[in-house]
Amino acid sequence: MPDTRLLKVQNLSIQFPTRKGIVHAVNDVSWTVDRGETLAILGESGSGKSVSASAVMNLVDTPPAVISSGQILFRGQDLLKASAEDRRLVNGKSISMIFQDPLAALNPVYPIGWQIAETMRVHGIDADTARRRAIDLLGRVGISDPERRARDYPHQFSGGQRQRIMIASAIALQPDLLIADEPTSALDVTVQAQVLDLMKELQRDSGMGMVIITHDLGVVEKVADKVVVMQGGRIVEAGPVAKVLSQPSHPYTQRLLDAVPGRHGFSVNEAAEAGPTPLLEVRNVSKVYFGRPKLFSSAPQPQVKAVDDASFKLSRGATLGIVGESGSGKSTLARMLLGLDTPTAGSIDFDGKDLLKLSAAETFKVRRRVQFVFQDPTASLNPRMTIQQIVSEPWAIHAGVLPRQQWRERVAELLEKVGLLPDHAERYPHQFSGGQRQRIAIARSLALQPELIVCDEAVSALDVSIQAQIIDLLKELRRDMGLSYIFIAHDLALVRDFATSVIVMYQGKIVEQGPTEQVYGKPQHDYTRRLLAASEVQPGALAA
Amino acid sequence: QSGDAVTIVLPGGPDRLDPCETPRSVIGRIIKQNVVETLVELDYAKQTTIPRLAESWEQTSPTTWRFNLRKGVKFHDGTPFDAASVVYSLERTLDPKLTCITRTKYFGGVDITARAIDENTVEFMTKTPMPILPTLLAQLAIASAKTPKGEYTTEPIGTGPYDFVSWTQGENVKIKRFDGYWGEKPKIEDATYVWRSESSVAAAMVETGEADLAFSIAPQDATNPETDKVYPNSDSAMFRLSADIPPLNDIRVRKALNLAIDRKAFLGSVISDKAELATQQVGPSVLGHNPNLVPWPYDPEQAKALLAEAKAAGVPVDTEIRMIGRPGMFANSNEFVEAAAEMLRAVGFKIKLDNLEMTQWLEAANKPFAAGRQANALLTMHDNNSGDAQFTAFFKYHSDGRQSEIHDAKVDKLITDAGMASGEERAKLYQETFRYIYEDLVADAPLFHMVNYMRVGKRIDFTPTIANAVELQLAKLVVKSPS
Amino acid sequence: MRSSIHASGTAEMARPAQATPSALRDIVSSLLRDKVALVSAAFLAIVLVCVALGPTLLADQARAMNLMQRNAAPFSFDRPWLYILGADALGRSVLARIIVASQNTILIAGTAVLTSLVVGGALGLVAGFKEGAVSAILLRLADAIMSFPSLLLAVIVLFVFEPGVANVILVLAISRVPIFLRTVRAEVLELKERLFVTSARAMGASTWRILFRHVAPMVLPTVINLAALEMAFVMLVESGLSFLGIGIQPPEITWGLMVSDGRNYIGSAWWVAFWPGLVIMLVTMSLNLFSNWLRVVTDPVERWRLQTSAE
Amino acid sequence: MGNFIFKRSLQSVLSLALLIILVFFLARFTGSPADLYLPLDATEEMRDQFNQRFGFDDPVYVQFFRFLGGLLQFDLGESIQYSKPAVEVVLQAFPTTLMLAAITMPIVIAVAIVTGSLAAFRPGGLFDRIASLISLIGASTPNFWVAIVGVIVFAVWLRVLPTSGTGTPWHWVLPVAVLCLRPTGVLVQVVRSSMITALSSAYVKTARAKGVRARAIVFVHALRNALLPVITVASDQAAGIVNGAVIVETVFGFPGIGKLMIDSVLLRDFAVIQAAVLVTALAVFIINIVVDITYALVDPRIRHS
Ligand SMILES: Nc1ncnc2c1ncn2[C@@H]1O[C@H](COP(=O)(O)OP(=O)(O)OP(=O)(O)O)[C@@H](O)[C@H]1O
Ligand SMILES: Nc1ncnc2c1ncn2[C@@H]1O[C@H](COP(=O)(O)OP(=O)(O)OP(=O)(O)O)[C@@H](O)[C@H]1O
Ligand SMILES: [Mg+2]
Ligand SMILES: [Mg+2]
Ligand code: NI
Repeated sequence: MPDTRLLKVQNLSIQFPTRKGIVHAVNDVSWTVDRGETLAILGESGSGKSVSASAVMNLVDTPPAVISSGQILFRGQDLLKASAEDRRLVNGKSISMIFQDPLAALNPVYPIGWQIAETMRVHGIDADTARRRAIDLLGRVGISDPERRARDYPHQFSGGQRQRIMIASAIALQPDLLIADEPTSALDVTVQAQVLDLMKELQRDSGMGMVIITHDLGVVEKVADKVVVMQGGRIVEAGPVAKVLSQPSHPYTQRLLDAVPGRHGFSVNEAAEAGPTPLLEVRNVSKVYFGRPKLFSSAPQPQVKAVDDASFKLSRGATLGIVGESGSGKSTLARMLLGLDTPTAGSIDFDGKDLLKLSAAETFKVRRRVQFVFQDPTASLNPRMTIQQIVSEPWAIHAGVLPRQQWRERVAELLEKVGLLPDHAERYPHQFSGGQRQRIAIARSLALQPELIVCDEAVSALDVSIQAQIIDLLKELRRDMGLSYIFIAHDLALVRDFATSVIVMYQGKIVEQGPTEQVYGKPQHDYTRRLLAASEVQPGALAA
Repeated sequence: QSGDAVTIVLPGGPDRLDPCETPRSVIGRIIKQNVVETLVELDYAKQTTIPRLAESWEQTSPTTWRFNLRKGVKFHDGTPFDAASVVYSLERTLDPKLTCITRTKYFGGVDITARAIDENTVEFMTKTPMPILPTLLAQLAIASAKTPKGEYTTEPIGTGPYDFVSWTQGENVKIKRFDGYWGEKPKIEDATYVWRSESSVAAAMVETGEADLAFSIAPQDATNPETDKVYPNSDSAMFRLSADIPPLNDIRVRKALNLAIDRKAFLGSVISDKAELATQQVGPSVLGHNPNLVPWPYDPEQAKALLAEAKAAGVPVDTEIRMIGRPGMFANSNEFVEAAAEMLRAVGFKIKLDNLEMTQWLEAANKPFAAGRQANALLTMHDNNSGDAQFTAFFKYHSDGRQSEIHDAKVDKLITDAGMASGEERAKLYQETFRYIYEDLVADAPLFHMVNYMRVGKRIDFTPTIANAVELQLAKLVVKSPS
Repeated sequence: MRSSIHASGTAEMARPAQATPSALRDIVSSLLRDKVALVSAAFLAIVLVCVALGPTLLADQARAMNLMQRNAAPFSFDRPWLYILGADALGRSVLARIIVASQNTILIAGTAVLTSLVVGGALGLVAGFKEGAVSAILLRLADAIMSFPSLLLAVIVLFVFEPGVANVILVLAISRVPIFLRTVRAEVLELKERLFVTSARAMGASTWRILFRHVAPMVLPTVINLAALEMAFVMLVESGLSFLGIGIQPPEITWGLMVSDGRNYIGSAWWVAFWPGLVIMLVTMSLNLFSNWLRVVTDPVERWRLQTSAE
Repeated sequence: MGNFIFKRSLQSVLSLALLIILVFFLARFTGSPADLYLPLDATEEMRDQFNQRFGFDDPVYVQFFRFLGGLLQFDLGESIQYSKPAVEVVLQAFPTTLMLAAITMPIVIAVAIVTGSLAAFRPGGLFDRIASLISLIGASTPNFWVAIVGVIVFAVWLRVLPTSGTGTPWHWVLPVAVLCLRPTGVLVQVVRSSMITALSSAYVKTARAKGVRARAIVFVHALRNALLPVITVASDQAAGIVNGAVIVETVFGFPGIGKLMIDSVLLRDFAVIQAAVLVTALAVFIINIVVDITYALVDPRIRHS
């Protein structure tokens, strides 16, 4: 009797042999999805969610990985035994996947419109139709001016926009099964809602099955029918959404639910009293990107005003949360604060000195005091360096901070602080999960004990329990060492919990700013109100 | 009736095709006696001169010669060959604006003028007596008066049996039979000249029938006795010794050096077995060659003894001697110097080998010699295809000679006297010069009179001679009837 | 500071029973696993032994002429074993000469390639990383070198300096700098846009550190590969310089010189040019296969190929 | 873009000028041509005449200004060897060279890209092993050896091709084959090396997830990312051929610029050296400008920075 299930994963186990022993990434995992059904995979960062999903797509390379047992039955056919050509025909058409790390997953040298259309062309749609559909899809995932932007390249998009490009490409052929690995981790709530609605609509129309891997319980609640919870490569709990979320039986699930920001009310974050000079003062900063310069043409280039006339101050010990629409210029602003991009106009003062006018030596000193976590953790780690080398690099750069003998010990300490094992120091970045890489980047940013850390979606790929622990760590450092943060995030509850003041950005402009309480309590701008409404952030609202 | 066509492979291509440059083999082999002719032709075998464009000549005074020209001869451009054109050709050749090899090599300090007596008679006048003027004139190609003066031409117009057709730089030169030729009409109608510096490729071209005749292929490529013919090429190889500089200023050391080289061993190995051991700078076909000199034997023991003797007499025989070669001087010349250096080392010489590029080699070969130079043994290859020792003796051995390493009053006098003399007397004086240099002075280390291999295709019947060093008269090729 | 967070999100790891192998053992074992690399390494080791000992052991045999044995054919067993590969135009043992020549050859080609790699590579890093004038000047200089006739360069060096081995190396190195410069630069242009380079910059890393710690290791595989191929080229070109009187002169020998000496005998005694040519080829091949292995062991993403035995 | 080309051309002109100045002055360090062209026993007077005729009797800087003056009228002086304008001599030889390059490079690039990419697809696999072996043999075999053996085998033994010379297309077969050998061998290795890196990137996984055919993954997705070093090395090879394929020219009697250049250096025919350098450098500079434009075409990140 053929199995009628759309997808059935049975007793799947996957190992990675490494120099230090065998990593059991996925251990005896089983789950099923039916047509029109949505399965959410929740779980600890590094618990094997992405690896098991990749196995469905035949993207786990064996070797080096070993799939030691299990079956993946798609409509009764074992995909692990299918021929390469059969697999290819399934991929993209019947099953498609949204990857966790959209920057790396997009080909840097092709325009994104081409890349979206490719999925369709590969499966037999003529190039012209494919192109038109790609533009249409871009519009539907909320990229404005899709006609023009289809010709842009991945590096010209914001993190959230890339994520949406991945989504557009995955749903292009209305697959029977969509596997989405953290599809909304970089999206603000309004865009997130739009994207999730789009996926639901597809599901309604075509009976698409969905596997959605996420750390966001709000998303789970909104779209999933059933849920499995993973920890350490195993499934620890499974069941219908309502049941699991309301009556968690496994301690990990309980801890997870407990850690949702705002669940226990928000901590009140005293803004440290403003000193005579703020630590950071941004005055009328703007950044204009030029569109693609046409070869052999001198026509004026299209411009993108990524940041438009932004001004704000940050005092010592304070945390400035930046929220806003995806693509509204948050990362661009962060890059300018770090001196990685020069503003088209305006000035940035750090500790009373204009960043743009510093000498090389002064810049070097400032860099020691300001650290960062980028939105794309994978790409920000050198693939040829071990974690030990990556985390200790700041000390190598800034000689004299820490004697070399202590590096090993201190790296171990930092890794433990972010929830990794000292043993991990010998591994390379590609051997980690998305969340783990993000934590490595956080550990690195703490190495120098800086005065300011710019966090761009620093915890967005972490499950809430680890997220909570990291936030606790950051808070502790703020209290003990007077650290300041610029905290860019899409999770409004988290920002409310952590930030002392908030900036709201919309289409490159700062539309609202003020102390956290004030912005959340009495939003002035229309966009802020919409944002808050969409997020339904009310204390304790989720668990109800 | 259509005649035959031949293709001839030369080792190098011409850079210009000027009649005043025919003594250079790259040019002479194509146009000399084919396109342009001379008044007089050399007969190497008999060491005499024979008439060509001149029917006869006589010496009317020690400094004047009168030549009677052949009548009814026409240049390819239709203009008649006459006394005026001879005068014109001489003047053009001697024009200091050009560096014609005929002038620089043969009419050097000669100071010669010509005068048309009548249409078919020319008189040549020299400042000093010039007993070998006919020999000299064998080098002067007569070109049409349409050939511009003061600049080189690439389109030679002569009286020869062949008319110049075209020259494609780097590719080929074509000539075709001239129907208005005064003499016997040659069999071959068209000739194409191409050039390949790679001897094996040149040989292959004849073997595959792409070409009919290949000049000078390397001995190791001359593997087929049926087609590969050897001919003396008037080149003589020699080590010139810096006889002024210790330790080579000692005659015992020079003798030792001569005794240490096993010349015979090279024949049939590195050098063709048809080459001859040399005793002097000119070959047997040259007037003045001394046939009585005996080649040095190979006697390393005696060489060692001589060196020991010299050493005992205080000669610094351990001083390093620089052996100077030049790549591609003759086939396998690199191997030759390498081996010769080893032979000298074996008897106790201290040799440093330098293979120099042409310019540097010339700096080492020519005066003024570098101040404070090292003792050296310089490999040279000298060709004398004029048939007279004069073009060798002076500049190689006279105190004022550009390449002379010796300054011996007796040698100087012998050379000057010989230059004035003619006939038997001339030959005798030159022979004595070479004997004296070889036996009494041991001025240098003569090596070989070289030969070339020519590969002649199966269609062609031809036996090369020493004349082919600088010319190839197509009229002498016989195409076998296809059978 | 407390360390309150429990280690989480980490998959179970089964530790092997025995102690973790040392890095060196690791490399040795992965070399043993790759047979091709192992053979290459062994061959290179033999060459190095020849380089070290060849001239002391066989110098006399390599110079001993015997015109009777001229161009003696290889594999003839009635001659001494040294003549197993035949004899050259002067009747010298080809085998002995190959062994003795290894020293000069490797010295010259190795130093020349290494020099141009280091100089060209370093300048390429700079040219790729620094925009504007510096880069433009370096690149246009490279262009100029590329179109400067190398023979003229050789002749100039010959006239201006004393001929000698150092000058051969100089000429060869100079003429091969552009290829390394331009290759490295092209890679850097792309690499410097990567986020981890930006990260290092944001941490305050000096340009020097970024170039050598982050960028260079990524460029190295391609460059090493190229260098191994350049070795063959340089070995052959070097012999051309000998004929100008610059550099190696007999009785010193190099493989390149042996190959060119044999040029005239290809039709009649193929072995004179063939064996040294073969050795050049084998060395190039070994270097390449070995560098391919090296690139795999030094690339963490690829390394598994050599570590997990294919079970 | 136009701006870029303008700026690059300006730079190139400057470095071309530098090159020419270097060649001009350095070449005159290498000894006087008089001895080479005059017979061994030439007199001092003849040498003076010779030097006067070619202007070598003037101080070098005077010669240089005369050269510059001529350059403006596209007159690069007179060849001593050929006693005609150097430009004419060079321009007669250059087309053959360009033709050789134009035939050779496309073959080299096409073969190398296909072979190298397929080898990189399964590193260590059978195809990779064979392709690597053959390409390494190609990259390290002496050109003249292949050329002469080629003549012996194909022209003398098999009699299927002409030995040498120009004329029919058949005459081009052996020279082009010989000329392709080393560049192809080198390029295969470069393609392979940089393709291995590209093929292990995350976007290749994405392409697999989309169901893209293996062929398209290799030749569309990975290849373009791997192309930068390939273009660079290929341009170096092309420049090498444009500067003269000496071996091929000498063995096969192809009247190209390489042999001309060597002869001119050895014969100190300064005018021809200068003209040849000028022409080849111009070609090399154009190649390099095209290469830089290609970089930007291939990789948008380079275009934007
Ligand atoms: N190539 C590899 N070599 C060794 N270990 C690996 C490799 N790839 C993944 N792992 C390990 O496998 C485990 C599962 O990784 P996976 O990416 O599936 O985690 P995840 O559940 O998706 O986590 P996250 O939410 O952080 O993305 C992790 O502990 C990771 O360290
Ligand atoms: N190199 C570039 N060229 C052109 N446009 C760019 C470039 N980089 C970013 N942009 C555009 O600038 C805008 C701001 O991008 P930015 O990355 O700052 O957004 P963001 O607020 O961080 O968004 P997200 O939350 O999605 O990460 C976006 O519309 C983006 O498309
Ligand atoms: Mg994951
Ligand atoms: Mg962003
Ligand atoms: Ni989230």
